[in-house]
Amino acid sequence: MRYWRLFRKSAFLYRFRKDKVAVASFSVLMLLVVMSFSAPLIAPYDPYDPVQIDIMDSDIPPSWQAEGDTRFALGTDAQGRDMWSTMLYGTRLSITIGLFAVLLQSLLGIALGLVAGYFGGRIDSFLMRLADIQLSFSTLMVAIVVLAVFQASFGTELYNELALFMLILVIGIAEWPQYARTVRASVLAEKRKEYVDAVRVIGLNRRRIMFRHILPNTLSPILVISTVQVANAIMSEAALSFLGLGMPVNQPSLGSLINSGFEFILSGSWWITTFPALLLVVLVLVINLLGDWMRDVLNPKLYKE
Amino acid sequence: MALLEVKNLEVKFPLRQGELTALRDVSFSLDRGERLGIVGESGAGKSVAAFAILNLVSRPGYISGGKILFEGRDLAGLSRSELRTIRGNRINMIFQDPMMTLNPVLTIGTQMIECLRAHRRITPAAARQLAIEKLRAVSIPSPEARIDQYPHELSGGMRQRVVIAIALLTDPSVIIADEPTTALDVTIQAEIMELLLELCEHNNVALILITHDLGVVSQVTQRAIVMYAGRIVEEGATRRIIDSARHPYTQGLINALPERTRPGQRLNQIPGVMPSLMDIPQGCAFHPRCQLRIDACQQQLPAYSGSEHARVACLRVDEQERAQ
Amino acid sequence: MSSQAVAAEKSAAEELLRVEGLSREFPLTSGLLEQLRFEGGKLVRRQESVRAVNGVDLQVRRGEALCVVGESGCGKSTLARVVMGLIRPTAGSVRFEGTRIDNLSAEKLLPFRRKMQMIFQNPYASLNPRMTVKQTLEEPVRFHSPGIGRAALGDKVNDVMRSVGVDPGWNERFPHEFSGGQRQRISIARALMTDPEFIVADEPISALDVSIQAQVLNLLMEAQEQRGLTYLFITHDLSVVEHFGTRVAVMYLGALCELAITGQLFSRPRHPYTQALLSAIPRLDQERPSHMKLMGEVPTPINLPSGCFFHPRCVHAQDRCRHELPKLFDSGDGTLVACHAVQEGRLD
Amino acid sequence: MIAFLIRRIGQALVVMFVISLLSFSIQDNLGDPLRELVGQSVSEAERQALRDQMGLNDPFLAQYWRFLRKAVQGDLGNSYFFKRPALEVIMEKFPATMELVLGATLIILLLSVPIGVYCAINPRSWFTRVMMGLSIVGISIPVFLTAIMLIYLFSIHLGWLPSYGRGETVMIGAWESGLLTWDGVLHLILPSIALSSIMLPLFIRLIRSEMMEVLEQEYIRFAWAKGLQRRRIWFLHALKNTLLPVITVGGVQIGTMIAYTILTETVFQWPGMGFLFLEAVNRVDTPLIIAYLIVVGLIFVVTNTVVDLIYGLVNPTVKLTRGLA
Repeated sequence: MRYWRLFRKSAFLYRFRKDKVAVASFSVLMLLVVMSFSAPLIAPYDPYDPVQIDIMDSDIPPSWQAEGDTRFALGTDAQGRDMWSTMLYGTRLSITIGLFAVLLQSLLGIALGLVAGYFGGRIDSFLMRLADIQLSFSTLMVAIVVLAVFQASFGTELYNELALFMLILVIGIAEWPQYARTVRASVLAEKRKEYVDAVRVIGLNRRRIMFRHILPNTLSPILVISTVQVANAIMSEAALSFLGLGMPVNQPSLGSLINSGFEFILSGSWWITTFPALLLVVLVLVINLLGDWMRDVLNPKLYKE
Repeated sequence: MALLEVKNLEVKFPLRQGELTALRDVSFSLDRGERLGIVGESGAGKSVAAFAILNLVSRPGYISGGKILFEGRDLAGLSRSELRTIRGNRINMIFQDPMMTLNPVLTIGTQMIECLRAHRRITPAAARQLAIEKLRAVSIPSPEARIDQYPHELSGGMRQRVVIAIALLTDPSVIIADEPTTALDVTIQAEIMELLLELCEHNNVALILITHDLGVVSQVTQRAIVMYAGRIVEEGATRRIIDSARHPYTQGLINALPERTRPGQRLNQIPGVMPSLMDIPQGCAFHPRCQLRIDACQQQLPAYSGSEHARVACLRVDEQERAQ
Repeated sequence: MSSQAVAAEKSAAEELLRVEGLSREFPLTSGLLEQLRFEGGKLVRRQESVRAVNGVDLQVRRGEALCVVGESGCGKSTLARVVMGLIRPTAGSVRFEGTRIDNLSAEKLLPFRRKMQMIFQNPYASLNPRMTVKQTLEEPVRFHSPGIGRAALGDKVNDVMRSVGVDPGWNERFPHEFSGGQRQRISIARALMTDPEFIVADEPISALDVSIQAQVLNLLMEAQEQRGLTYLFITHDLSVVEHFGTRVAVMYLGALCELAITGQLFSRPRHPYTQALLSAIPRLDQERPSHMKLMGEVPTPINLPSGCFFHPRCVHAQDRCRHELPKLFDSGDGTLVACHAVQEGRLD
Repeated sequence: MIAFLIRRIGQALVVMFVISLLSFSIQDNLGDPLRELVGQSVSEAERQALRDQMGLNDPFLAQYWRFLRKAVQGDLGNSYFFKRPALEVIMEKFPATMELVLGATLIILLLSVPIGVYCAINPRSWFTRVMMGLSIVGISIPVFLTAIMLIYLFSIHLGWLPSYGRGETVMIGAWESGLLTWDGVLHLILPSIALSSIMLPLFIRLIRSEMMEVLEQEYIRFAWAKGLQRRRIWFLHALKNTLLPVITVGGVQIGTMIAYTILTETVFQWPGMGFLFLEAVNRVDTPLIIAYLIVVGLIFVVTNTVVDLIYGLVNPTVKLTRGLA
């Protein structure tokens, strides 16, 4: 394994260095991650601290505009929060939700995909039929319905408290079929290869074959879809928040920020929507670009079945 | 004048790691009705040579030099529409794997009729009639029914018959067959090969047969070319090459066959492997594996000696022959 | 020729592997849903299956190379896999050194796993791309003799690598750094690591180039001599069989047609299918394709013909062939043939 | 064919079962129906009596069965807000959503096929590079943002197109159509573009990569060797094979499209089912939520069946009619 990593890394790194788009995307992504996670350190204000928010400061345009205020570089929102600080915290939330949702998805999906691919038969067809049905409904639909029902059942207050976990849970569970299908397909493809027969002939047990031989060979497609899935999860979160089913106003993610600004865009407060929107698009774009690049380099067979 | 003459053909593939020369200085000719075999192992460039004739080298490969004269016209210099009057009309091809050659979503009939309609003014009904005739000519039972079927409804052997029928549709002068029986079973192979041979003889079609199987070459062709690492190493009458090969590689290839050794004895193996086209050795490409190599083989690319149709590229050939 | 005959005689006494009445079907329609059909206005359930192997009886004698020959879909690979315990048979038994092994649990099978190894067809798929040569070679030994010391294991890897002609200095490399021929050598090395007695080789050279085929074939023969191996050699290439095999079994649609000592089979093939197969090999001394004509195409193993499986393509077929499945019988000189025509003396 | 039918029916049943269960549990959980009927002032004893009378104290299965029987008859209860049968309210909005989906589908079909094919045939041209760049940007912009940007640009800034509502509509029987008036069509433009904005780049990329894969196949090489015209090779031989996986993926995307209508309709205040659904969620209008879920479930079942049928028609190796012959 050690040697493999060494070798693979070098080839991987070489092609990474040669691709300007990949390097640029990676740098931007790292910058965003580092900045958003050090938000408590670098943000001028704490948007979660009511003491630091003054309603009198609401709706201030960016500092370079005539009515701007040098205290708030990118202006403030309708509640008087500093846009820049709120965006940093919001990005942190979006990335967190994206990462944890994908973690959950991948755990669920890989486990079910492995089971389906390796054992086959009834379990396989049951799981895949289930995946089919869920996929045909689309993640967003499932998430909207579940969150809407939850919100309606338990009231907005409880919902606001649990929003973060609910989002991770719902996006995580709703997307498992993507992983399960990919993993299953590559497990099936690997299982057919003769090296698996060769270790079966040696007598290794199923678990060892599964984890030591088959799973490592399905990592490339998993890596590729994981990247894209993080972008998708962030987008889903934004969409849900935009519909008012996501993060509450006092703890806004990028999506809820955009939503809160949307009402004011007609009255001219363009900055409340525009800045978080730009940030969201850049974030998703660089992840997608990285995913694209990775797909080209690793060139896994992303099975359609 | 020869029907088809390939002169100093060179094909290159620009790759990420640099440019790869897949064919170097390949020249040969083909007369009307003649059957020529191109023999070599995988990676020798025999398929590239075949595809280059119709300018069908797969991307990103391209013809970087040389001429392909068909009835005196250089195919490499033709415009796309001019080339189309040759491709699939005067020079037709048969591919290796009949399971992959036919379009899975179109009926046999569609794939045959379109071929005729692309090259002739012919009504669909007349084209269909002709297609059925050709299917009958390749001994496909009940062609009237088969013509409306899809490829997946036919067995491998049947599909290759269909491909041969397509190749014969336009009464071509040349058929290039790229390993036409490799993907088939032994008994089917023999049938298809015999069919192909009979049809070529009967219709006076010249055949270029690309294969790795020396037995097939012996059965079908009159003249053979042996390729190694992108270059022709030997050319001669098929019988002569098989009975008394002159290039050490050809000799090695023939002697490595089980039928050249008594049962139970060790086979006469050629040591080593064919070099990758990325790093072909200096001098004679075969020298690292050659028993007869001398120092000069490592530097000097051997020139062809002998006549046009009986040549060999080996520095030691004269000595060897004198010794015999 | 004589050396083969001697080997055959010598080994006649000791039987290493015995296969009896072996059959394997693969259900073609997995779910209940696909089995439902409308037939004559009624809903009928019909189960279709691929009958890959149909009642094969076979013995492999110690020290011999038994070649199983046949065209694609004749069940020879399935036979190999059933013998190796990769697939369970639907009927029949496999015995190794007298012990029935086809119904053993994975655990009870382990001692036999050591003694039986397999070499595969595709050198590009038979090695785990994420493991170094060393890891690939060490795994079987580590598994079967967990107590082995690191130094001893290293020595063993080096020895075996040397014996298959791969430089032991390359043991940290990954499969993709090797050519097809070298990979096949490594694949052979892996099979040799547990010091097996019996090796099933499933088309080990058919994916290789002619000049490499000779190298690998020589290697297999060397290993056989040095280690006293027994081979079950699966192939479609008769010219290799003639050279390599002690005895030959010819399969058609999952059943044995003929089983004979190699020399006898090639000099005097009995079964019409064997004759056709032999005549179809393109030989260097032929100036035209010459082969016995068969009728029609190879049927799929899904709808097997009644009677003799070969009868629809056989020019000698008679009424009996269409209804009665021929059994293997000894045609006198030790050659087993399954053909009514031969038995009735219609066909020599 | 039988297998196909049974599987389809089975899938439909599973989908509808899940939805009914979900709907039923919502009904059970959300709001006390008594509160809707009587005020707070009624005593506990009277409430119990009413409950018994309404069957609210029956066992779970009995209640569920009653719910199912009514649902099958189309009786999903009255919307709390509109005080009318929920199904009726939803079905009134059905045409609006369908016309929006139709508009977006047209945009996707008309643009993605030619662009995708062009990009596959000319992988190195500048147009391809631009399209590939744009498409990845397009995928990265959420639908609601595209919608907001469109409104800002074309309605507020340029003032060319209306930003909300359906405009003037015409009733054709029970179908309220905005396609027949100029005003209605103008209103449809921006929402359709917004709805197609993620799917379009997705399809362009999908068609391109599938087509490029197909172009590498031996049968395409053989088609070249046959001397066919380029157009025939590209648009018959290659495209037909490209469409097979595209149809499959397209079927899955229909669900996503319906989900996105909720977003699009919200931004454009398009009076369709999605907009209504979100309002219902905010008002905790349970019967309306249930009605929406059931209608959407039916849409999925129907479209998936249609997609499968189309796939079977295009792909000769899939025989839907096998077993009937």
